[in-house]
Amino acid sequence: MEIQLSETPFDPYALLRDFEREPDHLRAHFGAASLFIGTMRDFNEGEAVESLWLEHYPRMTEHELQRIAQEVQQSAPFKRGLIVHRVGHIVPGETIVLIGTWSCHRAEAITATSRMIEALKHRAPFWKKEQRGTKSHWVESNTSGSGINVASKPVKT
Amino acid sequence: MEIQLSETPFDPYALLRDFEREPDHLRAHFGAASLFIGTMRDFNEGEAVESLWLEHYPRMTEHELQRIAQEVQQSAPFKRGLIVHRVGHIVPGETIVLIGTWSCHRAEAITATSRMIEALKHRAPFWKKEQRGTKSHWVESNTSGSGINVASKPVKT
Amino acid sequence: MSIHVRYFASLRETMGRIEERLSPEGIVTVSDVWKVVHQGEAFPDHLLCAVNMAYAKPDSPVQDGDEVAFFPFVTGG
Amino acid sequence: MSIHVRYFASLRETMGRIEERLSPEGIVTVSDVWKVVHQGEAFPDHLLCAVNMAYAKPDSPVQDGDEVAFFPFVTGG
Repeated sequence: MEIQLSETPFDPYALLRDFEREPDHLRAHFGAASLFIGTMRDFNEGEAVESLWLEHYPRMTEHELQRIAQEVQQSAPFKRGLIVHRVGHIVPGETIVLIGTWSCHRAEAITATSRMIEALKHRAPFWKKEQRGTKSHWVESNTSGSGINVASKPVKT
Repeated sequence: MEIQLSETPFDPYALLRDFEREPDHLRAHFGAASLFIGTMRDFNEGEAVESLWLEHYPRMTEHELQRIAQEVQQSAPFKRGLIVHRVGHIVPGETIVLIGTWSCHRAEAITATSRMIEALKHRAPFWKKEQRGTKSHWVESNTSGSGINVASKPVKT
Repeated sequence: MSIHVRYFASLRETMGRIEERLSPEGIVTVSDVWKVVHQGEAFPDHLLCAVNMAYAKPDSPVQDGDEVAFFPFVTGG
Repeated sequence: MSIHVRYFASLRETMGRIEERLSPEGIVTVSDVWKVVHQGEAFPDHLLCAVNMAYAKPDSPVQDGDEVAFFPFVTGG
């Protein structure tokens, strides 16, 4: 699983094109790619959001994302995976997260990417602080996902 | 729902970037994008495949894809959608299908794209003929999806 | 007027034709169309049919001027 | 040796500190770490904890040299 944390804006499509080229033409071997891209919106809860500060727990973030990838791999054995996540100062329109998985058939890739974003939202140690006008505040919780059953308070078992 | 049938190869990432720019910056308004890309592999069932001929039913294809989009919209109300599908002569590494949906939250987009590819595989009037060595044959059925319940023989109700 | 019949993919190849136009007399359902072009045979389970570019069943009604299509299971995506 | 304690996000701000190092004496679990820095208070439900960069529970064991982190619910993605 390739994991990248980026302090600067990135173009998800340029990044995907490069990733698929290395080390070989990924999609010619694994015909199904399922991608999720989360972008900073210019509005949240009806209010203009000017910017976002994204804090994380260096090294635990990478460890936890690798653990997530390994768990997802058990139930949805994808062939190749990529997670790119922004940290630091983010403005509207910039990509926050990109998740991609590649597999031979669509079921594995679609399942893997959807479980991966769900687990990332609930477990990866990232925290968002929103700037609206002159006020800033920490986002308290993520919106719920698509009904995938994820424990609300993850624990090491 | 934007539907494109292409007789020539297309770069899914260049196409996505253009689509998101028009008429405004799509992802800045609808923060979640779920994408599926199906690519022609160089192998199928352990045998090298040289090329593919993709036949379709002009106009019914577009109608059926629009019907699929409308049905999916009922259960997963996405904001914007795109389906691009190749027809004609295709070689390994070329993109066959690109599906994208955009929404404010991830649940709608992920659900919509996964239902859309599943319905497309079972209902959109496309047929593949594979060229392996000197032999060509019509592909008889698609591999099954991720457990989504789709009638094997679709009927108009 | 007439009923426009179209064939696709492997069926088009086995039929040896892309399309044909039938006289509408005696045709009430999709099944009837199939019988006319197949010497009275019943519509088989391994094919699909459409009327005016929407999926239909063998007993779906067909009218003069309709486009009826027969084809194998689809394999796109 | 010592136990390395780290705080993140809103908790870091309310604590007024990023990290601290505790003497390991009397510390057996994550709960014990929390009590040392919070005058005996119990570990609250609205926070998460990790030991050596893996999620832990309040009763998870802590040893000398461990890194223990406290933080609010995560909001990435």
